[in-house]
Amino acid sequence: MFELLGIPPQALFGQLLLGLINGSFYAMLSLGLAVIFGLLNIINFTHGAQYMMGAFVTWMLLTYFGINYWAALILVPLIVGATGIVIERLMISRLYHLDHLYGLLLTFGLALIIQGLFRNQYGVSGIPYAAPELLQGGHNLGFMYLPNSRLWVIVASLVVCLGTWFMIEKTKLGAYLRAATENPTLVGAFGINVPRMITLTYGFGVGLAALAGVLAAPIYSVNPNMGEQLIIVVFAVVVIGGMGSILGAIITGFGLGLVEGLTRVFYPEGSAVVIFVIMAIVLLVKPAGLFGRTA
Amino acid sequence: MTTTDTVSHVSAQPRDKAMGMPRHHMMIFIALFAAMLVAPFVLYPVFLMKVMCFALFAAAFNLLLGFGGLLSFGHAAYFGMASYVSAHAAKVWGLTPELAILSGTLVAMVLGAVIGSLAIRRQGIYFAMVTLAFAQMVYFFALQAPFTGGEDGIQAVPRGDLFGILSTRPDRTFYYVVLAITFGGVLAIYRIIHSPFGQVLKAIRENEPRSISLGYHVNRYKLAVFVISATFAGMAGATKALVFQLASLTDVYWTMSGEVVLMTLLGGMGTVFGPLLGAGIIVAMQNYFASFGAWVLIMQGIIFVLAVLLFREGIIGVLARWIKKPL
Amino acid sequence: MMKKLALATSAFAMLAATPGLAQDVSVKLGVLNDRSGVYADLSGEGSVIAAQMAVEDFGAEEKGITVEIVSADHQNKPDVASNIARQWYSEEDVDAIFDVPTSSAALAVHEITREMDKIFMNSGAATSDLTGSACSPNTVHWTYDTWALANGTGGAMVEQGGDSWFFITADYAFGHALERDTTAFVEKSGGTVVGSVRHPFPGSDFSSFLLQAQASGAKVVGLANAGGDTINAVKQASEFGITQAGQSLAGLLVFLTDVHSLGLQTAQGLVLTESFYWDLNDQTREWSARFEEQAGDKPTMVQAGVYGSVLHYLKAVEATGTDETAAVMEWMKANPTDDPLFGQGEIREDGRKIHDMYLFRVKAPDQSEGPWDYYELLETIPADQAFRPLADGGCSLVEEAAAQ
Amino acid sequence: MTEAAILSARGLTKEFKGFVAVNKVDLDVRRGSIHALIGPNGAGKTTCFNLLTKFLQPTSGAITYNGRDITGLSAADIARLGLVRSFQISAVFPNLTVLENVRIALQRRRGDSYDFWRSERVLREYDDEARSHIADVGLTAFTDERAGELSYGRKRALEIATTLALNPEMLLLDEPMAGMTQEDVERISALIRRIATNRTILMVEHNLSVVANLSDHITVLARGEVLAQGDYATVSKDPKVIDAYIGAGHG
Repeated sequence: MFELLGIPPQALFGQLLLGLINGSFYAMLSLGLAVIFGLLNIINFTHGAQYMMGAFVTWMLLTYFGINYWAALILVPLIVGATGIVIERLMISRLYHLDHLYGLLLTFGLALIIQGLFRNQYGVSGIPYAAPELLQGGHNLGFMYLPNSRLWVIVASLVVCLGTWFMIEKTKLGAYLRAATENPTLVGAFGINVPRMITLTYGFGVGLAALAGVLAAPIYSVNPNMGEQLIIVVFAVVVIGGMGSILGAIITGFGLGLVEGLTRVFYPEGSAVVIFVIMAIVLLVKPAGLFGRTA
Repeated sequence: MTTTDTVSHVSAQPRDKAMGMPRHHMMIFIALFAAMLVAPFVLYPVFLMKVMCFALFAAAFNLLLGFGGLLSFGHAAYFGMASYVSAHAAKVWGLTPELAILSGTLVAMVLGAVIGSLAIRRQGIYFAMVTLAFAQMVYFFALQAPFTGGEDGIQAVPRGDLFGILSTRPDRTFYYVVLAITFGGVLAIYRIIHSPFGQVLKAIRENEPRSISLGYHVNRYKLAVFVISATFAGMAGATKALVFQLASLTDVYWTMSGEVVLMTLLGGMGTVFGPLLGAGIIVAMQNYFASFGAWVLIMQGIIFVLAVLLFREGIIGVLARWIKKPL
Repeated sequence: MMKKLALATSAFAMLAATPGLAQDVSVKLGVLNDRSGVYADLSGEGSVIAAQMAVEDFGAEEKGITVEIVSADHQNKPDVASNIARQWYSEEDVDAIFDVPTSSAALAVHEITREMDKIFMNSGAATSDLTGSACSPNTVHWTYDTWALANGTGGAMVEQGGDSWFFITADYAFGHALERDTTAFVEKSGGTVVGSVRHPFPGSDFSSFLLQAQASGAKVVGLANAGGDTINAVKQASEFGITQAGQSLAGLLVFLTDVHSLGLQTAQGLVLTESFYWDLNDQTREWSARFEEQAGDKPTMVQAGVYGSVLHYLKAVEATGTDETAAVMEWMKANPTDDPLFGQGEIREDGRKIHDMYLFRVKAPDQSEGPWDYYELLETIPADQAFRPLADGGCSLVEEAAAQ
Repeated sequence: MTEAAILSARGLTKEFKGFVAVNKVDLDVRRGSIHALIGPNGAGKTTCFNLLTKFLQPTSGAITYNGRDITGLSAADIARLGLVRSFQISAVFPNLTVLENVRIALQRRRGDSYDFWRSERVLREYDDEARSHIADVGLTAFTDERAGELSYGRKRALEIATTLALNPEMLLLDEPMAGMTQEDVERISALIRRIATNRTILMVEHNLSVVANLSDHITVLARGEVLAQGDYATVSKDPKVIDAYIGAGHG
């Protein structure tokens, strides 16, 4: 049996697959950030909290209303997306004429509030959410036991990411969106309601975060702090990828998940910082990010 | 084209200056100093020392944000790392308090130079994200490095004897040392703002491309102000370690970075006295509402939102507008 | 006003001075713990309730002891804890501080208590340094410590047949210490450690570490972490079918509330060590039922420890007739402890409270007969073996005593 | 390269993600002349201008200034060589006073002012000189006003005063007349002509009457390439130029 640097290939494949799953979350979250950033020009610091809300609302739907996971996949992004729309209308929309930093500060404050409210209500120990029957169990792939719930995350996030990419790059709606990103006044001149488009875009980005939360609920412990760690890593992912393209956000997300997975095998102590180290290197070599527009 | 990271604020031009400082500024400084001299006889000295450390921290941060136009979301890295180094120096190396604080400050300066030189390659919100990410890296380092004591932190740090003679064990004695350090630090920051260097900084904040076209190496200025800000943040953190006689992960965690942003925003960014007031309010809030648990977090969030939506100039900024004088 | 009243009663008491009877001391106890964070469920308000129950059960009022209890949230931050402790001692005349989970916060309070010469009775924190290298004449460590947990889980597991181990360790000092201590016990009992992996702290995704644990073929997967990390690891272990495939999962710092939040479906088969469980005997059941009426949940060992330590402290105050630190501390160490929750025990000169520890296994859902019926007792570790021997801790108090 | 050229570009090219904004532009600006860069919308004038001032890095091509290759230098370094640009949108420091605006330029003489330990009082030595520059553009009455509060035309005047305070050898003006009233246009035109006596000026300008009036030499750009060069009379008669302007529907 051959080994690669002392690691049996089975273990390596297993770790790569797991890296891909992590990457799925990075990709979905950085995609949402990229879409929002593209049109609103703000970094949505609330993104982590909205991801957490997604997981919590999934749990609430099941616990209080008996609504199952599959329905939650549709409902939760709509519900959390709607709260995003309210936030955009009531608060963020007042900041567009100001420096973009205020958007960051506002969403940071909102993240603190949301997180604090959930902490008060549910504590921080975490709440269990049982995976639906279809996702329980798993497949023995020979080199690893792959739980169905994880397999589902990869499939679902690939579908969502590619769907979003297709919508933005290949449809007319997406074309307007891209044009509005480049030049809002021009699109306004085409008779498109730009403010409404901005609002819906924010809702859409938040919905993506919430969807990632739904996918996370059966896998991770549902707790109020689940987003705060992740969001900082996703920020680094975004810096590495650059905000240039939707596809860039997706590729960087999945790619860094894989890199992190590999680090866990070869140098587990470094797995917490590997993404930050890559960020430092990218900043040195290609400051605009791998897919970012120069200038 | 480069974008400008201008943060709008008040800065009219007073002409009634005494010794390089507008008269009303000097009067406020003197009043503040006098108040702080007697304060420990009225209020709990450790609480006051905490306020002063955070006031210096916020003033250092404000130098970067309010006058350099750079929003760092990772200032906890310098504050926290300096506090570890200072605690380690005092406890393990047995250095006197002034040397312990100095060594913490120097480490913050070096760290600021390293992170700063990478971070200034990106601007605006990217800059904020990069600083945040690097600070998180420093946090992981602090968590894992053997000398920081991981989650336990460095405990039972001796304050030692100032210059090897004066024992700073009693809180009241150390209080005046802290007063000297923080007041000196704040005055130094004031001088930096009002130096030829500070003048160029303001120009960069106001209009970066124009400053470039006038021949200023904008990135070098940004790096310089970043390093200075990190240094003073480190000074505050190093002092705090000796006040509480401990250094812990709290000081290096990202919520600490958020808190200093909040202090500055609430007090008034780009003002001289705003960060000091903001630090006082937030520290008092944390102190007296400590038993409310997560509500403190929620309140901080609400203050953030209200400050951004309703009074972006901050408390001191609004006051300055009323009396039509910069504060 | 309060003071005047106290003076008046004191004068009265002096006249009618009968030893052992009404003696009018007033003490102020501070319960300092986590009321909003990870440890809020296992300490928090429940610990305050436990302290009040101790005061009532002791009958402090009838015995002429005025007790005031204050409480605060230290948010698991050592600087917040140290700030509150300082203020309590110097501004609010608090005599003793109880509970204090989170090792870093506990060490901070420990140092300030020593500096101010008050009393600290820790129940919530794990670090065995409190009675080891950092030991202090002012601290009593009541409920458990890392040594006891490692000893219980590591040693007893091997005796139960789990003789090969793989560790999933939180990559910071606390995790490393847990792994190191447990490894020693595993090896001492004739077991082997086949491997270990360090995970970032805090971690959310444990799948790749669990995969490595699975590949190692070890009989026991030891989780050298705490709080949210342990919860996540256990949850994902169940997802990857670790226990179903025949490996045992051993939590080195797991509390009843963690099991409660995981649910039996997920946590079943987990092995852990605690010093108290509500369902141990009639006395614990009776007390826990009363506790549950007020708190809504069954008590954890930390809350039980607060009850026990407050009770013993009050006994000392009654016996010595003072709240003076040295006298109270001397009495507490000189006299055996006895309470319904931990039974009989003692406080050693290094401050370590000695009692039995228990190795439990979490029941499967179909074995559980009702709410909170979670544990199956595997083994009782007798008090004389449960804690680190006095000589091994490196406590300076012990050396001084030996030198004299 | 002609002997008299102060600034030359050879094969200057800029690509953005496959889109070529400026394509192999050759350009010579004669010393002491007023040179105008014109062209219809989207011709690449501003990109070209930003390349010459190094606010953009060219994809390929070379730029020489006074015979020295400056292709690799930074924007700030170029300014230090005496090649100073202005901006389309008025480039003042809005929260500084008019005096301080001009003083920022004069302060450059101290080298890079990193002396953060000194009081800004040391800058007072420049006050007199700054006032004379302010007087030159007729802003004496506004010396202590915040620059942000000036009218549009006065901001442009302040900008020119600031630029002149550097005493540059060559000025690059990016649409100096954009958004000005007719009265302002005349005042600034006169000012430009006056400062051009011992300087070279390259300007991008939309207002063709200004170009006709001021410039000695004109380069016409279209779709990123040089379409025609010469004085106004030559260029305005060039059928390609007429075609480009009419084709683009712009005059």
